[in-house]
Amino acid sequence: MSADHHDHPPYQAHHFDSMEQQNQSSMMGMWLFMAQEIMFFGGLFAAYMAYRFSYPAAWVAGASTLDVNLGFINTLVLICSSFTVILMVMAARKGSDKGIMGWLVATMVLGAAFLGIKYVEYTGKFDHHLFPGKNFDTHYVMGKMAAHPEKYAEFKGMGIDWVHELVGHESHDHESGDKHHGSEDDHAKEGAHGDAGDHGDHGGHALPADATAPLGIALYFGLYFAMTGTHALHMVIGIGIGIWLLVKTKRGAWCSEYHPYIEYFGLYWHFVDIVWIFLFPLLYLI
Amino acid sequence: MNFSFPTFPEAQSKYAEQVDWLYAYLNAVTFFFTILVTVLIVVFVTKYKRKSQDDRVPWQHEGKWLEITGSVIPFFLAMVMFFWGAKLHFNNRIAPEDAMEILVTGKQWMWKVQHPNGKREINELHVPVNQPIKLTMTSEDVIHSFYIPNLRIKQDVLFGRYTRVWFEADKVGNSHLFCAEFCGTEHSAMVGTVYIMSESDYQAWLTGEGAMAGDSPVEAGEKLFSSLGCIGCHHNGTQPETPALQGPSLVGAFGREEEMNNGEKLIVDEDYLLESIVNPNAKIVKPYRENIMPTFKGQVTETQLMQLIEYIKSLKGGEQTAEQKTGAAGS
Amino acid sequence: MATATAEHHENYLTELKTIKSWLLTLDHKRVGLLYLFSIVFFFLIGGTAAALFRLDLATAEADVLSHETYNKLFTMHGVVMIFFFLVPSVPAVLGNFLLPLMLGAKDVAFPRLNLASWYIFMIGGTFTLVAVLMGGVDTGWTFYTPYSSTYANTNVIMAALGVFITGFSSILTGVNFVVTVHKMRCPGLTWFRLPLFVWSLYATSLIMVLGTPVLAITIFLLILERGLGIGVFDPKLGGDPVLFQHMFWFYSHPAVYIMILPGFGVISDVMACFSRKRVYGYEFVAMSSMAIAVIGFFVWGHHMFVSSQSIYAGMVFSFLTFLVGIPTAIKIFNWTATMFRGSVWLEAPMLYALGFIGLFLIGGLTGLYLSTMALDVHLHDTYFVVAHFHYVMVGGMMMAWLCGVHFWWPKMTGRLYSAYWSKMSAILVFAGFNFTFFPQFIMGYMGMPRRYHIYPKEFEVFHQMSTLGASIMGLGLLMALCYFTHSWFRGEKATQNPWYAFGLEWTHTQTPPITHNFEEDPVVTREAYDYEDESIYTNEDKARA
Amino acid sequence: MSEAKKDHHDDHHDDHMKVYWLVFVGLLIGTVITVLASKIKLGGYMDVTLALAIAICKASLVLIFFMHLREAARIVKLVAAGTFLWLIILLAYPVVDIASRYWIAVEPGWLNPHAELSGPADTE
Repeated sequence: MSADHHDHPPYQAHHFDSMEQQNQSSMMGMWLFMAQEIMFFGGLFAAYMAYRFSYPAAWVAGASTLDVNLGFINTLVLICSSFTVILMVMAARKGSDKGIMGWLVATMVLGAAFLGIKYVEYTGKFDHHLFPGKNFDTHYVMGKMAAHPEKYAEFKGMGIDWVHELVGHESHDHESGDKHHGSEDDHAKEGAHGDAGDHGDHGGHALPADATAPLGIALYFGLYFAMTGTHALHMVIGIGIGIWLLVKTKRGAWCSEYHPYIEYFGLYWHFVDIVWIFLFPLLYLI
Repeated sequence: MNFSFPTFPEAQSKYAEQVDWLYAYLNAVTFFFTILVTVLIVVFVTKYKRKSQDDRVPWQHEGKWLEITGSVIPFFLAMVMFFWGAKLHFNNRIAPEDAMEILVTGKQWMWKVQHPNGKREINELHVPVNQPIKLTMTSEDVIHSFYIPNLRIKQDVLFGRYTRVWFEADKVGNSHLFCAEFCGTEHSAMVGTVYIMSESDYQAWLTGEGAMAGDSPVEAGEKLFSSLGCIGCHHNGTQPETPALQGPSLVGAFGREEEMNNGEKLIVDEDYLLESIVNPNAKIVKPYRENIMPTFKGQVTETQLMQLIEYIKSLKGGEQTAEQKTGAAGS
Repeated sequence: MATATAEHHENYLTELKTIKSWLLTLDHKRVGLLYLFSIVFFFLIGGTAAALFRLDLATAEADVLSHETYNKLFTMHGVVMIFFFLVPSVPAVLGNFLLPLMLGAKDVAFPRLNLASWYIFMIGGTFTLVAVLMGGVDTGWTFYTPYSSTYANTNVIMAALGVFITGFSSILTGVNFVVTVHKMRCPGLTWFRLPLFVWSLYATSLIMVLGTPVLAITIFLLILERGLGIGVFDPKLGGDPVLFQHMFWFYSHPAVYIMILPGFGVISDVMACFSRKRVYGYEFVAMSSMAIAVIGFFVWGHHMFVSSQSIYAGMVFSFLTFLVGIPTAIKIFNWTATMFRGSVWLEAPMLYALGFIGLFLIGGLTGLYLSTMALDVHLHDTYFVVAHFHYVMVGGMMMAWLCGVHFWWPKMTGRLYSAYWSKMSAILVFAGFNFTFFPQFIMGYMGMPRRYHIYPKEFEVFHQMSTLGASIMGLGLLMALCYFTHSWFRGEKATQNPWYAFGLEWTHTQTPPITHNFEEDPVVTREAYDYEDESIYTNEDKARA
Repeated sequence: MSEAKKDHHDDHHDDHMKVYWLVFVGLLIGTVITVLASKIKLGGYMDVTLALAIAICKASLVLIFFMHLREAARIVKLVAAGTFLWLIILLAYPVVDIASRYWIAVEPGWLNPHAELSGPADTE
C-alpha cells in the first residue's frame, strides 16, 4: 500500500502526520548524516592535500612501498559489494526478505574479504617498520627508492639528492649500505637486518652511505594509517550494522513499502565505497 | 613602592606610533556606536515605557532605509580599517637591506639570543636605537610567540621553521619581552627585558662584561642567576620548588654528594659546578635529562663564572637537604 | 483560531514522575530539561575554576596556586565552558524545549536520536571530568600541537576524547533540528512566518552539522599522534602545526557563531514581546543569521595572523571577517529600532536583553580591532582578546541564555519567579561583568599576555578590579540560582501567557504544555510577531477560568 | 494495489537494474583506467590531478545512481551539493596558505625553512 494521509500504518511514528512526511524526514536526516561523514573524512583529505603538496617526493616513495595489486583487488571487492548492496535494496523494494538477507550476507562477506586483505597489507607494513612512532624505520623505503631512482628525477632538495646520483650506474653491493645502517642507531640497525631480504629483491643499487629518506615520509605513512584505518573502522561498523539488519530482517521487520534501514545501510555502504574510490589512487597510485 | 597607574603602553618605534593611530581610529568608531546605541536604548525605554497592559501597538510600516544605511556606513568604516591595517602590516613584513640580524631561539622556558658578533644572552635583548633590527627566530620545542609590547610586534616561533620580524626603535628605554603563545608550565616565566640603548652604550655592552661592578661576588652572582635564566630550572629558595623545575635544586647543593646518571657518585665542588655551567651534558645528576641546559660558554666571562659559583656556594640548604633531594627526584 | 482549552490537563511534568520516565523519555521538553540541569552543573564547575584562578590573579605573584594548577584550571574553565556550557546552552536547552512548540509539531523529527545525543553529551562530559579528576589537562582549550601532542604530560587524550564524543552530540542535535525545521512545520507556518529564534537555530544547526565533524577528525588525529605516534602535525617529522590550527579553527571559529546565533534568536523574540511589536526588519534579521552562518565559515584564519600563516591568506581572512561585521551591525540596529514607538515593559528578561545588546555591541566592535591585521599583531593572545570574547560569549551568550531561561521559565515549569530579585540579579550581573572585563581591554593594549599566572606589577591594579567585578557577577548568578530553585518548588503558578507573548508555544497550548504539546494541531494564519492578535491578551483569562 | 500498478512497479524495477549493471561495469572500467593512467608519468602534479579526475567521475556515478541522488528530493540534492562546496573550502584554504606562505620574506641558503629539518624522518 502506498503512503497515505489518512490511515496510519503500524510503522508510522506518532509524531508524524503521514508516512510521506516520515520517509522524507528520515531520508533527509540520513543525508545530513552523510554530510557530516563527508566533512569528517574531509579533514583527513585536507591534511593529505597539504602534505602531498609540500612533500611530493615522500608520496612517490611511500606509494612505492604499497602493493598496487592488493589495492586494486580491494577496490574491485568494494565495488562488487556496492553492487550487491544495490541488489539488496532492490530486493527490499520488491519486498523479498530472502533476497535482502542473501545480498546482505554477500555484502558482508565481501566487506570481510576487504578487511582481510587490508590486514595482510598492515602486517606487511609493520614488518617493515613503516608504522610511524618508536620503531619507525625508513631503510625499506630507501631500498625501494634505490630500486627505481629515475622516478625521483623531478624532485630537487627534499633531502634525496643521493637518489639522483644513482641514476645511470649499476651495482649490487648492499654491504656498504647495511654497514652504514649499523652505525646509525639500534632500532635502525635491527630494522635494516629485518629488511635484508627486501633489500635483496629490489635488485637495484646499494644504499649509499649518505642515503636519507625524503622529507615528510613519516607523514605519508601517518596519513596512510590514519585514512585507511578510519575507513576500515567504518567498514567494521558497517558490518556490525549489517548483522543487526540481518536479525531484524529475519524477524520480518520490513515490507516493500517500509524498509528504511535497508536503504540507509545502502547509502552508508556506498559512501564508504566512495571514500575508498579516492583513497586507492591517492595512496597507492602516486 | 611607588604606585604608578599607567593605562597606555609606551611607543618606542615609529611603527608603534602608527599602530596607535589606527587604534585611535577604531576607538573613535567604537565609542561613537556604543554611545549612539546606549542613548537610543535609554531614550526609547523611557519614552515608550508601557503605561498599562492594555497598551496596544498598531502594526507599523517599515522602510528599508535603516538596513541600507545601517549596512553601508559600517561597511565603509570597516573597509578603512581593513586597508589601513593590512597596509600597515604588509609594509612592515620585509626588513630593509641594512637591517642587523639577530638570531632568537625559544625553548621551554627561555629566550636565547645571539648577536652578529656571536655574543649570546638569555631572556634579555640589547639593541641599538635608530638601527633596523631583523630577528630571525626559531623554536627548539613547542610554539612560542615573541612579543615586545612597546614595539607592537609579535610573531609565533615554531620548531623547524624560521619566522622573521623586524623593528627600528627610536626611543631609548626598556620594554617587556613576553612569550605570548601558551607553551607549558612556566609559560608566564618565559619573560624578559628588551634594552633599547644608544649606539655607544650598545657597543660598550657588546664588548663589556655586563655592568656588575660594585656588587659583591655573591650579589653579582645572584643577579646573573636570574638574568641568565638559571632560576627557570634550578631551585634557589626564592621560587616554589615544583617537579616542573628541570634542573636539580641548588639549595645546599655545594658539598652535597650526588649520584650521576652514569651511576658514579661525586661531591659537588667548584670544578663540578664550573664544568656543569660550560659543559652541562658532561655529568648529569640523577634523574635529570641531557640537553635541557644550554651551555653558557661564551656568554659569561671568567669573573662572572666565579660570581655564579660564589652565589651557588652561598645557597646554604641546612638540614632540609635530604628532603629536597627526594622532592627533586620526584620530577 | 484554535486555542488551548480552559481546564488544566496533566502536563508533561506531572504525567509520569518516575526517574525512569525521565531517563528514557522521548519527549523533547523533558530532554530539554535534562540538558538544562546538566549544563548548569557544568557551568558551576567551569565557574568554580574561574573563581579560583581569578582569585590567584589578584596579585602579581603566585599566591594560592602553582603554575601547573593554574594552567589546569584555565584549561578546565575553557573546555568545560565552551564545549559543555556555551555550545549546548541555548540550542540544547531552549532549542529542544521550544523548537517543536514553535513549529506546532508534536516532537522533533527524531526523538530517540534526541535522547541519544543527551547521553552522548553526558558520556563526553564524564570523560572530561575524569580527565580533570585524574590530574587535569594543561593545554588550554585549543589543544595546540606540538605542545598537546608531545610535550604536555597531562591527560590530554582523556580530555580530547571527551570533546570528541561531545562533538557527536551536537552533530546529532544539528541534524535533528534541520530536519525538524524543514519537515515538521504546521500548516500555514511558512518560512517567513517562523519566529526568529527558529531561524537562528536553523543557521546554528547547519554550522553544527558541517563544522563539528572537522573538529572531531582533528581531535582524533591529535589522539592518534599522542597515543600511537602517528605524527601528522609533528614538526619533527616535517608536519605542520599551523595545519592543526587551520583544521581546529575551521570548526572553532564557526563554533563561535554556534554559540552566539541562538542568542540572537532569543533576543529577537524577547525584544518583540516586551516592545509588543514585530521585530524591525524581520526579513533582514532572519537573513543576516543565515549570512553570518555562511560567511562565518570563511574567516577562521583571523585567529592565525601571527601564527606564520601566509600573509596573503591572512589578508583574505581579515577582509571576510569585516564582512561578517555587517549583518551583525544590522541586527543591533534592528533590535534597537524595535523599541521605537513600541510599548516597552522592563521585566527581567527585557533587562537581560538590553544588557545583551550593550555588551554584545562592545564585544562585536572590539572584534573589529582583532580583525585589523596590524592591530591584531599587537593584541593577539593578550587580555584584549580575553576581554573581547568574554564580552561576546559571557556578555552576549550567557546573558542571552539567562534572558531566554527567564523568558520561557514559566512555560517550562508552570511557575513564576520573584520579579524583584530577578531584576536585581540582572543588574548585578551586568554591572559585575563590565567591572570584570572592561579593565582587561586596557590591560590587553598595554600588552598583558593571556594565560599568564605571574605577571608584571603594573597590571596588578587592573587584575584586582577584574577579581572584584567577578565576585559581584558571581553574586548575581548565585542569586538567580536561588530564586529559580525556589520557584521550581514553591513558585507562584504561572498563567498560560504571563508575558502576553506572541507565538504558538504561548497562545496554542497550556502552561506547562501537555506531553504531545497541542490539544488540536495548530494552523497558523498570522505573520510572525503579530501583536495585534487579540488572542494573546485574551488567553490569559481563558486559562484562569 | 492493482495488477497494472504491480507490473508498472516491476518494469520500473527492471530498467533500474539495467542502469545499475551499466554503472557497475563503468566503475570496474574506471578502476582499470586509473591503474593504467598511473603507469604514464605526466610529471608535476598532473598525475594526482588525473587520478582525482577519474576518482571524481567514479564517485559521482555512485552518488547519482547507486545512492539515488538522481530521483532524490530537491532538498537532498541541495544538502549533497552544499556539503561538497564546504568540503572544497576546507580542502582549498590550507593548501592556498601553504602555497603562498613563502611568497615574500624567504631568503635563500641557510634560512630555507626546511634547512633545519634533518632529512630522515626517523630522528624520533
